[in-house]
Amino acid sequence: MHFNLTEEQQQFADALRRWADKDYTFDVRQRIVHSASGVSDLAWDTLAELGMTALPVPEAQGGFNGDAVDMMVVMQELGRALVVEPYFATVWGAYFLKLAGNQHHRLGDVARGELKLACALGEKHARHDLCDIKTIAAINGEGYRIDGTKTVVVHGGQAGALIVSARSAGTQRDTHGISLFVVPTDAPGVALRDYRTIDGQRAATVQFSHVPVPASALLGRLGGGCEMLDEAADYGVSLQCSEAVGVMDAIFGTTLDYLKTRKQFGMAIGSFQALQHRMADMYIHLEQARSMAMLAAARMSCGDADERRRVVSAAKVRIGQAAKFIGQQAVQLHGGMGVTDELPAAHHFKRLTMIELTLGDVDHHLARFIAQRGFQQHSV
Amino acid sequence: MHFNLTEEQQQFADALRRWADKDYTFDVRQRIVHSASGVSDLAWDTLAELGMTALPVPEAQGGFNGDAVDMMVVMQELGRALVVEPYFATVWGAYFLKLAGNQHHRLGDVARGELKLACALGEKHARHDLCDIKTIAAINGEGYRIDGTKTVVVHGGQAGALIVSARSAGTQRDTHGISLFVVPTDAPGVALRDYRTIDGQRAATVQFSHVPVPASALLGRLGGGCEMLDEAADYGVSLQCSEAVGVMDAIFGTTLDYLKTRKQFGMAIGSFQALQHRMADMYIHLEQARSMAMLAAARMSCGDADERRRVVSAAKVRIGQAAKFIGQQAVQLHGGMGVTDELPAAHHFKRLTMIELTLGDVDHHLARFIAQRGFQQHSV
Amino acid sequence: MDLTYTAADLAFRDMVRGFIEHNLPSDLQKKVRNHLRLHRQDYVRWHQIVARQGWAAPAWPVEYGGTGWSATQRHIWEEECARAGTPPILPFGVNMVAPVIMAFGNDAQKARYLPRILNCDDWWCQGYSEPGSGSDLASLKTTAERVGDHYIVNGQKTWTTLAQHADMIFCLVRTDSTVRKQEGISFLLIDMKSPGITVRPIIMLDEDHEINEVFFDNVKVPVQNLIGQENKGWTYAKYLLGHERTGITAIGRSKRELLFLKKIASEHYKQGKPLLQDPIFASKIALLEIDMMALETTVLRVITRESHTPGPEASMLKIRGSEIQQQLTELMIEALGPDALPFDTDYLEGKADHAVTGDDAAAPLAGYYFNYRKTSIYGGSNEIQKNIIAQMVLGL
Amino acid sequence: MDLTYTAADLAFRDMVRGFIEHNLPSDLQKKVRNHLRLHRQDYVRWHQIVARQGWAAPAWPVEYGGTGWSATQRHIWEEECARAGTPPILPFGVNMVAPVIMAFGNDAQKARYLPRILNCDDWWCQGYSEPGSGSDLASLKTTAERVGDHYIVNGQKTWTTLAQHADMIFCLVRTDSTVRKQEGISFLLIDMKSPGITVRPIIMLDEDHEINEVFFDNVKVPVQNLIGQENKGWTYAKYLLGHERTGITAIGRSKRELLFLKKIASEHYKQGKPLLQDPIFASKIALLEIDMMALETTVLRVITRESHTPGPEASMLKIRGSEIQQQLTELMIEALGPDALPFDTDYLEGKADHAVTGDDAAAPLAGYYFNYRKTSIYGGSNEIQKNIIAQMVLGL
Repeated sequence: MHFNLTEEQQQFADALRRWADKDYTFDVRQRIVHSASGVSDLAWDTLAELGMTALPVPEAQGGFNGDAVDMMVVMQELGRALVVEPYFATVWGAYFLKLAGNQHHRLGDVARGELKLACALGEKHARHDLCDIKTIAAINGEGYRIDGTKTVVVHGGQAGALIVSARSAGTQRDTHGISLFVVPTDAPGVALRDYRTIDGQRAATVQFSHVPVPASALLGRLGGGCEMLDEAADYGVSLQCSEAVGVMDAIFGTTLDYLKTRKQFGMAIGSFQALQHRMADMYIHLEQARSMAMLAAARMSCGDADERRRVVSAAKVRIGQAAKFIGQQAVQLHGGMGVTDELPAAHHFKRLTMIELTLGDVDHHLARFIAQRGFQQHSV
Repeated sequence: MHFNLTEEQQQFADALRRWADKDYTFDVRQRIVHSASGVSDLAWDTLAELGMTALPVPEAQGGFNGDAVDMMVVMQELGRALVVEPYFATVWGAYFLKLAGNQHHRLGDVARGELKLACALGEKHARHDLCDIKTIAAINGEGYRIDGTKTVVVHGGQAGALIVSARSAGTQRDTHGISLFVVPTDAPGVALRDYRTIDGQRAATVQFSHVPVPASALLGRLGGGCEMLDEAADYGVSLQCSEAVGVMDAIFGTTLDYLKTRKQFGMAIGSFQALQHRMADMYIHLEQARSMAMLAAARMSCGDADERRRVVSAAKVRIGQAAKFIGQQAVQLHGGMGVTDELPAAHHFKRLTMIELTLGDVDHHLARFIAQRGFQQHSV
Repeated sequence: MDLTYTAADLAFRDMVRGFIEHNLPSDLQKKVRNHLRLHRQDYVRWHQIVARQGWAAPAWPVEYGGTGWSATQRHIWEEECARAGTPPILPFGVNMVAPVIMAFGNDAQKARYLPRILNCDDWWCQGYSEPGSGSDLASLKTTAERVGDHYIVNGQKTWTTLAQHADMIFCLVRTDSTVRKQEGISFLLIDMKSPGITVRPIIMLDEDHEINEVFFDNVKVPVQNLIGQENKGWTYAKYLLGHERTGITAIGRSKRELLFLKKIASEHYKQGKPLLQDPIFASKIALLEIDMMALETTVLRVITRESHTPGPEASMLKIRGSEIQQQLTELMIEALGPDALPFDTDYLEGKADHAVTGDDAAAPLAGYYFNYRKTSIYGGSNEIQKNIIAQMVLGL
Repeated sequence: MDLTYTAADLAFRDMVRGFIEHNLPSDLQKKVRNHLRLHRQDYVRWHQIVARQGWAAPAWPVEYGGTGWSATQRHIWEEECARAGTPPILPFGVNMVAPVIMAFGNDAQKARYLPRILNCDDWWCQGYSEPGSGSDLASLKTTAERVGDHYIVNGQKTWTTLAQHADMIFCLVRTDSTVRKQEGISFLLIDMKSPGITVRPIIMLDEDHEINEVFFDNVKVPVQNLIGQENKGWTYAKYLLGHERTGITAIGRSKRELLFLKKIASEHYKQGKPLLQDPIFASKIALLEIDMMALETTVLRVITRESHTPGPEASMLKIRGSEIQQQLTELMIEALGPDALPFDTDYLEGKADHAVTGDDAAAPLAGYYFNYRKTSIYGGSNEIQKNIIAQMVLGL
């Protein structure tokens, strides 16, 4: 048992850190956020050049076959720098394609940075429940026809193709009868309405009106999408946990600096015991969160689905708590400056808050943790 | 609208405070707790002389017809001094007799201090649910025959008569079919096992084996005990809330004194900002708790059962939170001394904790609050 | 102890409730209830409707245009305004500079400013904070040098709420730097149109423009704009801090927002059930509702006692009031889940009729949550309030 | 990163688990698992069973009787002991005075004391705290005056855990009061049977006798009982504080107690359903279980790194470990509800076979809750730990 990174992992981290410090500074990031497209082609190309798009793709499709621990290292750095490029959406989408096993050319495109993906899974009123689906996939000749509306599809407007969940059987909240498809965003009948999110990203409402898709677009087994959703959601959560740790690292660091430099009543505010203890509490939250991100990444590939679900949900819970405490307190400790748009801390706080509200919040994952086998067990 | 006490209420409070300061000091109280009987006849007689046993009894039965606000004043003082006499049990029992309306002679005995009561309501496995009853009251000639076991009957061993809930119809958790009786503790078939409680009081397991009771022992309507239980429980809760405020007042005061006198690193520990803020948090809890105890006492007699339930449960919730915070932090701020048997603070803490665990804890009353009409209402 | 309103109080409540129902423009009410951004004219419009009724400054002495209402009646009025969803009567004129002018201003100042404040002819803002002086207000650096009939003001104020709309600013300025920091401060009224004043927006983390930096570059201020005596400004500022501040709890507004939260929670789901029926989410709402009952009762305890100005306990009310406001917004976005993400400033500013997602109720809430982190920072941070409780109430 | 045990580690785990299964007396196990009070002989009995196996001091150098186990193996051993419910090997000898003797004692001291510690021939207690010196340890006042071949010790120690059983006490004493308070302290070993020593029980709030005051009235201590140099005792005490302290989290024990809590929660009801199935109570347990996963992983991060002694992060482990232990007991009594009230010291002391109520599982729990408030106070209060984090880790 050990917690060390490999040399390659450390190199990836260092490369990303150097790039962000030089070319993806806070000012650059703010310009990208307020630009018309909300993303940067240049940044994307650089990420591809650094091997980031190839990292999660299997070697057979030109990738480096990186696992969740490799991705942890990357996501922490992207979180630290508040990168708003459609990287997470693409990597998450690629995981569905990997699980499906029949999308080699698309994975190759992803590896080369030529295809961006987004996951069109959520629906209005479903909130955190990915299996609460009204979108319909009807049989249509050899293929299918999709009708429905997906909401808050992060980076949907920037993607070349979408992972779409739809109901091929069953009723709205059944776990059976869910099927997954990959659908190009320029397919006839796909309408996207792109908008900003409050944490500086992009998302879209995606409407599917009689969208015809071929049989080859089906990911996995017809009607068997629920398990794939479950595993892929865990992968996504694990990545978001790592991103959150990067964000917390950054906001913790700037807050600590602020406490050491900001003076009130003639002394650094960091000399006030009440603030010292607050900062100690933040430190403890951060380290507990870091442990859980590591554990979740490690358990993603442990081969035991029960254990994976249990640990990933636990991680999202613990990190959600840490994110709320650290985010709110970092802003509080910055005083008036903390509630302005001018400081990175405010943007770290916004991103942390939105991570908590996506892919299942604390209560969602707490309920999932409780529902796993083993929670009810109490033989001493 | 005003929050002032009447002159009489203030006189009751002052009389109790003088008595406790002089004759029911911490040392005296500890001797009583560790005595064989666990209570003091002398203290009881004094309470009766001071009019405390007459206070809640209707004038027609020789009492002062005091309402919940009058009792609030008394219970706060008894809480402050950690009085372990069977006063609350008796007053609570008397409330049942008042509601029943057919127990005039017993109420007269209570007023004169000649009859102590206890409420034998709870059963093993029922936890906080007073309507979860296995004890049976079967028809027995003109009267009834009671069989069953009541647990943690506070001051059951010191009482002359018990208020007993039993099932005359229905199954274990039905709200209908519950009947209430008053049963002398020396009735044939009543077996009490008396023991100490960890907060210095007495309680008993009470077993009823074929206990015959006459028709006149029935309180209220046969099978209609649930509503009476509900109202009387609110009365009991309101009194316990007031007691808890008295306890918190006392422990808050001694903790504040300790912070001002105890020195570490050459200065009073109350000069450390982290402890100052903790104390400020305790102060806020205390004042919020005080407000809720007042509101609950005032609403006990407002004539609107919905409003009474809502406010009394809210008070138990808010006071439960305050009691836990203030109790735990008072001990923490006392350092090592706080966890010894020697300081009153430890005993205040124990009493606060046990108040929270009786007559419904925070979660019980939170669920009850949510279940009341009005919670689901949201027209803006 | 009698915790019910008298019949007279209830009649008063019905009367003011009727006034609001008949006079509050529905477009303003809709903006307030739906958390849209208010513009200058929105504030002024409501203020002047109330002023025409003679109620714009209920707490003022009757001679200056107050109502003569009891503290309970003022509480009822505030509660009814909050319940209906009126725009606020901004405090900078009515509650902040006016009491200082009444107590320490001369007759000319009273005659000039008080009627204009009452009718909202002047929009006032507050020039206290400076970049270097957050909680340590007395360390301010903006100077006012007496030159003939004028002061020449130089320096910078910050966190100046809605200064972009302001006609006047009341400032603490340093008129003597040779003495203890509290003793060289004066209280000046300054026309915002004076040459040399520059207002720079500070954009909040929800991209709203509600605060500013105000720069003073050799701004000439007539000496008749000095309140009271030179170098006594700190005394006047402290007088203000001690003034009636139970309104700071915003309990009335929070009660309206609780209903809004419940509405949101009845329209968003967990495991197929509305959140309002989910035991865990309902518990969070209920705990907050109970906290609000406790706070409201505490406020009533303060305002119904004979000297109905809270002393240092105002700090407790501020802490609880701000925490409750923050928790309300926190539960709102928790109820939304992913629906909290979309951000549409056009809709918030009233430039679009509907939010880009079509969900008008949800659109403002994440911004509302982020913006309201300010409530535990402004008006003396909650940490400062705890210092005050420890020192002034507890004697630590 | 590889967060699984190696096959060798797993084999080691099976081996020690097997040893415990075969050697832990069932009456001891029952006492520990059911939270009954342990007597002197209970501790000694288990210690000597383990000592016969050669495992009583796994972390010691092999030359003194250590096992040579890796940090991971030592963690596994502790975890297995906690899981099974063995009495603890008390730290005062093995983990506290022994490392000081090894590092700073002379050969005679090592030869005399270490084997007796290993075999629990001597029961040790710790004489650090004094009535006036809680968190400010260095302000201690007990004096040791050199007279010929002896020190004459006068003063008082307090919070001395299990001193009523002790054969020896290691003390910090003041040997020079003319210098800075840290510089006049010496480290003395004192025989508890020496004339002039009085032990007075301090009864805990659960009426248990586990701590004491120890009074020294002209106690003669031979100079050969001085560890290292006179006036260097503070250095030795600090060395000890920096010593391996991950065990302080008690995470293994907490894992066993979590199962106990779940058992209690499956046997107590809310609205007719076991608490373990109540969404709200289950959530509280789950949050705690998750906190324990996070803490356990954090402990593993510390012990598997090359220098596997935690530095100032030990403070974090102490804070989280103590809070979790307290929350476990808090949820236990919450699950009991009114069943927490009955108090039966005869049962707790083993003088009665069953509790007066017949509910043996419930009987010790309220006392356990109250007693465990100590965990956030002793070993450096959690406030002191936060000071340490702020200063040593964060540089504030």
